[in-house]
Amino acid sequence: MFRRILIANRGEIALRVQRTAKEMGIEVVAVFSEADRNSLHVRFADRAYLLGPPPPAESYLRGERILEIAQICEVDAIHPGFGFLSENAGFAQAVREAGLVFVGPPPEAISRMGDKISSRRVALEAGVPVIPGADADLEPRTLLAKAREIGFPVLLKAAAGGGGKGIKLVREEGEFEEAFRFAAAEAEGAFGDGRVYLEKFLDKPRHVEIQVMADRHGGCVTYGERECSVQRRHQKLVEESPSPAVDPALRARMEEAAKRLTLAVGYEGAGTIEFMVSQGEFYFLEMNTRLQVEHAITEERFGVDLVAEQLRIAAGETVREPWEPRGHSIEVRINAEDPVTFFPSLGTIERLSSPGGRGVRFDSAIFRGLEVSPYYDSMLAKLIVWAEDRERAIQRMLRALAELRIAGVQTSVPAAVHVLHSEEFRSGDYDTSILEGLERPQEVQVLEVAGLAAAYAKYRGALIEDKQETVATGGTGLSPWVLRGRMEGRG
Amino acid sequence: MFRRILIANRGEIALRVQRTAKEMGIEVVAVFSEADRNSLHVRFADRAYLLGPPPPAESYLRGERILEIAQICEVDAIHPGFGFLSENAGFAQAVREAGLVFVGPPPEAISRMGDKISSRRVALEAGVPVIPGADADLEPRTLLAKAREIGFPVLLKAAAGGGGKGIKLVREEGEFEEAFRFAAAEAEGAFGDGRVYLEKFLDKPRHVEIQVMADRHGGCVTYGERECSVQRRHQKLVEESPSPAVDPALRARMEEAAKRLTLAVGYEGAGTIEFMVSQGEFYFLEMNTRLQVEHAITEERFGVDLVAEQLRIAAGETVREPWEPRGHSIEVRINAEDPVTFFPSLGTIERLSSPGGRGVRFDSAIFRGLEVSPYYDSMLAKLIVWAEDRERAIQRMLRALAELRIAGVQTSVPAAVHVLHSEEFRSGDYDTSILEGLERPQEVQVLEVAGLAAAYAKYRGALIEDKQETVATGGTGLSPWVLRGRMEGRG
Amino acid sequence: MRYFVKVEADGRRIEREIFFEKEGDVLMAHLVRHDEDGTEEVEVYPIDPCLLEKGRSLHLLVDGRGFDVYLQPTSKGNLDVHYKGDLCHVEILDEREKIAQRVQGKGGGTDPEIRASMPGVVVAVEVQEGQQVQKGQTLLVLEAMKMQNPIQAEADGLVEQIQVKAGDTVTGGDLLLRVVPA
Amino acid sequence: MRYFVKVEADGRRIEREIFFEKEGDVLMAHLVRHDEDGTEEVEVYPIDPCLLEKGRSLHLLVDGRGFDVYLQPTSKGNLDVHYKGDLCHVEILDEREKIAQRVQGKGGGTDPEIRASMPGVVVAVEVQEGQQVQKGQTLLVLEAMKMQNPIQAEADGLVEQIQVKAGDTVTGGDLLLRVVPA
Repeated sequence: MFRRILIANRGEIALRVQRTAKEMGIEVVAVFSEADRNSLHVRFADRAYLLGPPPPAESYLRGERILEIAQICEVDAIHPGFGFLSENAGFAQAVREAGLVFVGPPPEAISRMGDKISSRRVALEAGVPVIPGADADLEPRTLLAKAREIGFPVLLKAAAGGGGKGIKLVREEGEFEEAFRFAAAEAEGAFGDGRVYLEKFLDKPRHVEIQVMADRHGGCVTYGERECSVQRRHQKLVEESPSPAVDPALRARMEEAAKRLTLAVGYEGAGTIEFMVSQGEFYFLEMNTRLQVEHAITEERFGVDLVAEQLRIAAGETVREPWEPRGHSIEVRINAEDPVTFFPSLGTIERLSSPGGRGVRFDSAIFRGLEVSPYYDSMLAKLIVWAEDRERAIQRMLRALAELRIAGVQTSVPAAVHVLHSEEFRSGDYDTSILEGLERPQEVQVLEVAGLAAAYAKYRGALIEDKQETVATGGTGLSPWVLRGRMEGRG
Repeated sequence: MFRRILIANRGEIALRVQRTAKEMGIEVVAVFSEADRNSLHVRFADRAYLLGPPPPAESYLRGERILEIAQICEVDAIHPGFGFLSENAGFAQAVREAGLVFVGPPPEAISRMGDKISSRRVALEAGVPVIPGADADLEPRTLLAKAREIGFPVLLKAAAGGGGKGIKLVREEGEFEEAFRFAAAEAEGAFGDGRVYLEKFLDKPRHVEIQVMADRHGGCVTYGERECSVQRRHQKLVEESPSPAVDPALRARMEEAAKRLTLAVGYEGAGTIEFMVSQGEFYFLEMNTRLQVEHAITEERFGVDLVAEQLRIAAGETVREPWEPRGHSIEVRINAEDPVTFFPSLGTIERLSSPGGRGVRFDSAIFRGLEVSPYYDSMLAKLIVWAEDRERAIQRMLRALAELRIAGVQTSVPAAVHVLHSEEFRSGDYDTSILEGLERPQEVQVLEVAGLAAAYAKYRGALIEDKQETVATGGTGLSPWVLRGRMEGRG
Repeated sequence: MRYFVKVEADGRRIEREIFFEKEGDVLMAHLVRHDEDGTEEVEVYPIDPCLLEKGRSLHLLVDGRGFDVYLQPTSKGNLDVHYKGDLCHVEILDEREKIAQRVQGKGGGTDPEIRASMPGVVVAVEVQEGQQVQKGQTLLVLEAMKMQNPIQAEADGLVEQIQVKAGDTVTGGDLLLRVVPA
Repeated sequence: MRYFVKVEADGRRIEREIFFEKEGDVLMAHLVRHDEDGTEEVEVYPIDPCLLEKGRSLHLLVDGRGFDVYLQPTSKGNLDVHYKGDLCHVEILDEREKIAQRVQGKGGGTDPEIRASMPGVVVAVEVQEGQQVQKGQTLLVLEAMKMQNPIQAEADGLVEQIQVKAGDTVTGGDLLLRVVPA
């Protein structure tokens, strides 16, 4: 096993990797930007070195600087975390050439799977289903023939488009020709490029991914699936495992396909195969050639430490057969953002109280006094629960979210609470559109209590705007009337 | 299942029980003394009622008051937690007579097992081994005959004694008569009662207990053992499961004996059978007819919620066969006390930062601003870890203890760190004497860093005694020399 | 002193008038609701409050029922009240402030200056000087924390001045543009 | 300014003289060790300190190696330094305090008044007025937090006065007895 590694990342994931490394007796070298001098990933590390100014291009993306530090500190390996350099084939190659181990797949696998078009080709070659469709063609008859083959409904999409623009749904063959003309004209108008391609329309699509782990000796195991359909702005908010939409037969087929693809590409280490699932069928979307943010829900169910497995495999060991999964796990991502507009929220963490108790895991790198910086991702923490079954896991997550306190910035917690209370989520029958039009009018009693609390705080003079000013603290003037009053009333 | 329960306890265990109840959809009524108005077990409850002034006799021990509140709130059941009224047969009986469910064993079982002498008799009748010995006798020959039967070495103990006083070890028969005279005289002198009894001397005794759960339908299951030999002042400090001293054959025998005893006494609910283990043999010590402080390490290994099981069984359901246990779990009790003298430490929690990440569970009811009160037990929190194996669990506990920060009172954390680093504990070959004479001289480097840190804080003027006064905060004046200096030196 | 609160959460909105009175040792909270038909309904609850953390955390026992909230003053002088992970927005005025507001008219209107609330890069400017805009219309897009954040008009108005162009780097507080409310 | 530290942990004890000097942008810490034979050894490290939480938390990068500690002033004006769950006791004086201490003599001796450090009940008084006691000898036993806590003599001396008897309830700060140091 490695004696010392460098973790080329920051914040929560840097601390996550560091914790496992320490528990394995591996020394940790941290790197940091000027904005992160007081970060926990720096303060808890065995060694720490400055990279440069806050912007990622001047700090966490400076591969050559990171390699210099790695060599000065004589580390054995570099763990890239996720984001930053984790899917950069050039960096993986440079680490290799420096005689160090890159904790991740070979550069070639990163390149082949990192590109959407080439990874789709790999999937097709490996016999893994992709969303059926046809490449852009100016001739509507070519596409119509393909549409007949796939079966209606289909989508026509602008080749130059993106972000949901220039998409036209075609329910039946009779609508095709007019829809094509319309789509081509809209594409021409919006993007100056009239090319249109064809894709099967997926009804109520869900985003489900399979965790894989492969070694250099040809071994490959999978750890079931994660359901990631609760998204806003194309970013995941709540994940769960297992997926309520996946039965044992579908799971077996998806795991088999994921394994086939992983082996086809000469993969090593941890990876995630993302699929769209619709009406009992699954379609390859992309592969993430690194650890996933939501890896923890898999860890909780399988009793596995995926970072430890990454390190073992990078050191040349073989994969281990997973334990039987148990229970149900849910993750909520806690971002610094307005819970309604999802606009980032900056500020200083003034108060932090993390939830405790059984089946609750809090993965974060935040602390009282942390200034939430605009330079990096807005994720503050991940709250993960495990319980015997889905119902208990939902209840436990709500209990833990009620205990959690983060003051100083707004967070996505209210949005997550909203989802977890909703009938759509509780039924398990939801898809990627769940956050659109979710309604749960708040109880009047809660609104009244909020008003009463605000009025009482103002009555006591506690509502002083200046956050530095000390306010009289209550809690000692005890009113023992509640019990007495009631007792006397009954007695 | 119950609709609403009252939890007749405070602090950590009240919150522990409350969390599970909420997750099961059960409403929680909390009770509190005047000292606990701002406690988390009060703030997180659905309802809360005042009991009286801080001393337990005027608050948490007032059974009749608690019953009044229970009836006003129309609860279905009362959970006693541990301590206070949890092993009070009279209270259990009163709860029954009030038409409510007592979440615990029948009053008769509490009475029979609560008394050391009667529980020893039950054990003997059930064929469960007890420590061989003979009752006090003024005639040395009677005791000598018994000593021959048991085999030397034996202990002579003052019948009126306690706390280790008036105990005499007799290694061989030749020493017996003189030892008896000496012990009897010492007993007479110390306690005014010269009676002396005999007990087998246990070499390197370990304290190992079995978790049982029984239902009213004759069902009984066990959840393996907990090793509780790390004690100071007869109070447990570090517990682990499984015990390094228990092999599968011994475990099976102990579980079988525990089950036999539980069924013999007509038990219902959760209970713990405490045994002494020495040289591969086990001896019944006592039964705790309630949840144990250290129950969480069993929960982590078996994936079971023992409080949920208690509630299910109290509601009339049957025991469930446990899952196969996995991995290793350790608990450290964090008490407000001087880590060297174990003298209680009072004060206000000025800072609290709980550890996070995989396999870490923090069960506590402390918060920033809590005044540690002299009226109740000094336990602030329990830190529980789970890992794949014992070595990783020890490393994880050390990692988590390093992350934990509690400022404002002294805690037992340094004592636990001491134990976890020790060769004795790491080897697994330890007994109840482990804390006596444990030596681990601190590394000089750590002492130098402590001195350097103190000097730097003084240099920066940060060391102001008055805890209310604001001190200049650093951390922004960045010195980017570290990297540069090293880079240049090598370049 | 009476307090006038408007509370909003998840699309529901209530207004109440609240005052406190001691009855012996007990603090009574009076919640007054003005119905549409002009009638006034009053609910009275005994409360046992416990303020913590310099007034930011409050536990209320309302007739034995517990409510644990924390309070965060927002930039507009209002309050965010957090309860069990949920968030309520509260506007609060006492009698004096209410009178002062009536005298001033409807609270002074919208600030024409739109400033960057955080450092970032201007990705797109979607309006031109002299253009009429509607409340909620996107004026420009600011990229910060890896996200595209649309900056929207707070009220209908006229774009008087644009201070930035696509590609500009801005820091928190920088003036982006001026929109004179209609 | 020079600082004189005595550090003790788990039975090991060191003394150092420490001072800080800037070399360009870099802060250098000088640690001076006086050996028994009178020689002086100096180690010099570049340090990058980061003070947090009003000076109570300190992260030191010492030549790239990280040490995260927190500091708790103790009642005697000394410091407890916590590092990775371990605890070091530090006595610290600067040059001025060191000189002042030399002038005063050995720091004034032991306070004869022994007071309760917490509320509790006196379980037993194990000495009598006029009795000679030795350092570490148990004077009385105080029960607090469900535990029996022996109160011991801080130095050899004579029990001059006993203010409490078994069964008495005391609160923190109450005078228990006076032991005049020998």
